Amino acid sequence: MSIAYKEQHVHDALPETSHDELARQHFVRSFKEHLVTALHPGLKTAYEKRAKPRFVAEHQREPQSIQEVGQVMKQDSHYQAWSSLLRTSQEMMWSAAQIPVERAIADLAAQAAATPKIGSLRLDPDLQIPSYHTAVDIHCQPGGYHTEYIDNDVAQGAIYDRAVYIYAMGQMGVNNADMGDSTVAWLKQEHPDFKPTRILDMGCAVGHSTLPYASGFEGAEVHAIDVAAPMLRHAHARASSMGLPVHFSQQNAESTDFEDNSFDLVVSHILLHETSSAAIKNVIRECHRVLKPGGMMLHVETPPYEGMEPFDTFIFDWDSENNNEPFWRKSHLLDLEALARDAGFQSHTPIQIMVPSAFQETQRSNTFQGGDFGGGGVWFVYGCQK
Amino acid sequence: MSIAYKEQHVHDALPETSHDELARQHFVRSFKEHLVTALHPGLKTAYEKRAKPRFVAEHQREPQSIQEVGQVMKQDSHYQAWSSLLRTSQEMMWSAAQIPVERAIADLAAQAAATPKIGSLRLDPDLQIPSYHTAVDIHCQPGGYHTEYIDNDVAQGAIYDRAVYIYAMGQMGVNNADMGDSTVAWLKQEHPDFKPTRILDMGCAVGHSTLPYASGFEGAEVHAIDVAAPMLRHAHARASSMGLPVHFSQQNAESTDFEDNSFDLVVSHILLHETSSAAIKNVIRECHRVLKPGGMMLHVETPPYEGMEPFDTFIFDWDSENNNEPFWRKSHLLDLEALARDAGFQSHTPIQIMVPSAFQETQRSNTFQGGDFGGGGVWFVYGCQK
Amino acid sequence: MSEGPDEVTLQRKAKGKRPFYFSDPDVDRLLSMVMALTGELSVTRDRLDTLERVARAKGLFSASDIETYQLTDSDMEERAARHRAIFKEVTRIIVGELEDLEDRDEQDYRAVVDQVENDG
Amino acid sequence: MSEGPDEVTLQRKAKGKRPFYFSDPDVDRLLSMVMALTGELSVTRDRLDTLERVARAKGLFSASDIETYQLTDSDMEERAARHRAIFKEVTRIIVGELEDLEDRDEQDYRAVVDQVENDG
Repeated sequence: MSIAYKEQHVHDALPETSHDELARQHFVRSFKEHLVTALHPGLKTAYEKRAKPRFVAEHQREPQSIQEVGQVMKQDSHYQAWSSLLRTSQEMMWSAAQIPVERAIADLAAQAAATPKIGSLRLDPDLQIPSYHTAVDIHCQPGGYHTEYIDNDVAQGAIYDRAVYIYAMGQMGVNNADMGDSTVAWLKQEHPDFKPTRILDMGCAVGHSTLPYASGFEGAEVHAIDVAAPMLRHAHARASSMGLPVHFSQQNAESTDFEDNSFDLVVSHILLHETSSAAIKNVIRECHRVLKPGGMMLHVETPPYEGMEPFDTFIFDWDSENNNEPFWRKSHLLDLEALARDAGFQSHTPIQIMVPSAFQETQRSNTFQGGDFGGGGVWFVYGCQK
Repeated sequence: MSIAYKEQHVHDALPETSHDELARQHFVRSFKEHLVTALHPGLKTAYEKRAKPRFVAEHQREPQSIQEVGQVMKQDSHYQAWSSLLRTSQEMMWSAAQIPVERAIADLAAQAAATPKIGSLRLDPDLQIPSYHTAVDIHCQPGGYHTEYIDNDVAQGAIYDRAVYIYAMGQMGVNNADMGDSTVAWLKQEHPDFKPTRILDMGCAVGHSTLPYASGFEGAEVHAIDVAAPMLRHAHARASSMGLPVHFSQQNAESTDFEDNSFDLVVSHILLHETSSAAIKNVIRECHRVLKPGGMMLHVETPPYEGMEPFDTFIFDWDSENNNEPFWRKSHLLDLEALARDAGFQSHTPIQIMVPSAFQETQRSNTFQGGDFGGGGVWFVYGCQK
Repeated sequence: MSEGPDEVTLQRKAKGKRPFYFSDPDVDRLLSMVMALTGELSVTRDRLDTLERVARAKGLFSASDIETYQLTDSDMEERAARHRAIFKEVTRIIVGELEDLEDRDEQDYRAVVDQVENDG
Repeated sequence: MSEGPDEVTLQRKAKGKRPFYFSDPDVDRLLSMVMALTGELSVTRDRLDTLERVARAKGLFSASDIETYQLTDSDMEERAARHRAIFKEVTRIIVGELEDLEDRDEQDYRAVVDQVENDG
């Protein structure tokens, strides 16, 4: 299977890359494509023909859980090679994205600072970075979202921006906007009369999922928060260079300074699985607090494990043990109805649906890497009306 | 030691190769040369200085069999590296030969079908491919001799044609014809009055050993059989493009549809070791049946193990365990006299001789890879007059 | 049998269990990858070689221009920087383990999972 | 935080214990190095590819000149010599061990240390 090639849109906040730096990034993208198309399918074969029979011989029944599949798969040579290569591709991806940023870190900071801005940026140097972001560097980005190397640093943002494109192999569109695009498209189709005038995006990173709301709901006031200053600085320069006004502020989604009942729409994109059991409850409670009555909360994620085959769950769960996503597994096993109800969403039944990717059909290839996002052609949306 | 470079004759039935495809093939050839010249000699050193002393220390005597040499050599780091590399070179050889054929498979089939033909081609879609060809893919050619991917497929033949040249490192001449050339040269020298008018080549593959009989015995009617249709289609196009009429037919050498007493000369080239204990008896019996009284049977092979040093036998036997040649060992240990006698050859003593390679002296380097053919500078010929 | 030429994929692995030679078969696998990589490098060298021959045939430049080209110290500086970049990539995993040792009190990963799963 | 732009070195290893997959973690380390090397080769190929495109754009030569260039057997001789040189380098460690076996009765290294340490 080959995936049509389309390069990322080169907006002003991205670093210049030399010929070889770019070639190194392209190699990682191809490496990931190869893993997805040539090695990933073999996992099922290895399981059915080799690993599962070993389990059955020993236990006279099939594996029934992630742990039981793991018992035999972790000893399988194909799984070992695939995992080692996938982890390596992840490390190479970050490195390839880091190289031009490391070289130009000061210029990037200066350039972001000099970009004429629209919208606004409000940083809080005293904000406590939550321990679920400092314990390990999530999805293996060295330094995580928050690390700063110089004053006015945008490095982690510039790296993340490029790495997301490589990771998704272009399957989230030239601006990595697929999660926002898909949700906006779904909202407009299913709720044509819903016209949010004030929107909040939680855990916005570089704002790649935020911008579709700014362009999709004309005139709406769009806010976006994140705990990481380098993400927000880059996000602000990026949004400004694209002519889209967004109000960025450095806040933890568990507890913001927004007023009660002040938003029509609160969204997040692959935020929930990067929190914790306590934090996710706080986030949903915070959504309820800041939403106007009748307002809508929507969280874009990958699908819960319920009803999945044990093998599929095991593969889908790869990131939880292998890509520094410690809350990945638990977040996919939560009782989402109870989570909403306990946070105060009691008038409406929570939404738990699969939303098709807005990314044009021909570009989609239904390719997942481990369990992580990008190119699946579909997003899981969890939410509730207040 | 360096081997003079000469490229294969590019006849019309070979695929076009891009610059890099050709470079990949050249690399494999050089890889094999390097194994032969730089790593192979060390096997003897490793045996004498390391492996044998270990065996002697334990048993107070030297190893006396393939198995006993193997006991200590298989633990020797040099043998392990050499074997792993040799197996790898074999896999790379097939892959490098496959790449241009895979790309052009439809064109090759069309091109072979369109070649103006001389001689003839008779296929038998109902022929049963013998189990000794389907159990494993002989000498590691993926798909063996017989696999067909499309209608009128010649892929396995085109791959084999090129791979033989790479395997032999050019040591069988620009048309891979050395086995036929050497046998014809020997016949003309030793039996100057023998003028066969009807000749059969059994297990002809792409006819690379067949053509010397067509060109060497002018006016003779030359037949060639093989079980594999893609080999025969390619062989027919190849022979036609070289202007040599051969009558190819898809038949098993154990039982052909040729009349009794109808050939002056029946030959085969490295066929016998790719059969089985039962099949080899049938083949020799079939040779006897189709030969005219006074006619000659000649099988070109590599030398029997009898009288060889245990170490040499072990190395020579490498292909039997490591290159998918399951009958290799047994075929080198047979009582060839009894085999002929039991098949009906009772008037003459069987021939068991070493025949010098017809390939020009300066090009020969006396280099074997494992035990397999090509470049040895000498062929073992087994046969009998009826 | 497949239909169109586009869909034809040849069988690439020979039928028959592959023997392994080293005490750890993963070493055979790595060796195979290293030799394949050596092959691809050789292909690249050959392409560069042909390019040089083409350039000479067209009167542009030749291998001997390359052989006799005098690199300045500052050229060499640039090259050394590239060599460093290559090394950094190739030895990243080894150097990375040291970063862990030097800079961080690394928590056991399982403990991090326990913490985020059970903090609420 | 660092001061000048020259001194900034980004953290290159993600915090969090790296998982290893093979029964011997050194296989993971080697595999990572092999893939990094594959990446650098790919970068080199891409640079050569760009060079060919630049040459074509400038009307000098093109990829098709390379594809159709006819190598003589004597060109191939030179190439085969380079292939040999590459192999010799790549397999040096294997051949080297045999040199020891063949030519020398290698003393235990510890014995040599003892000798030079204690000969006076």
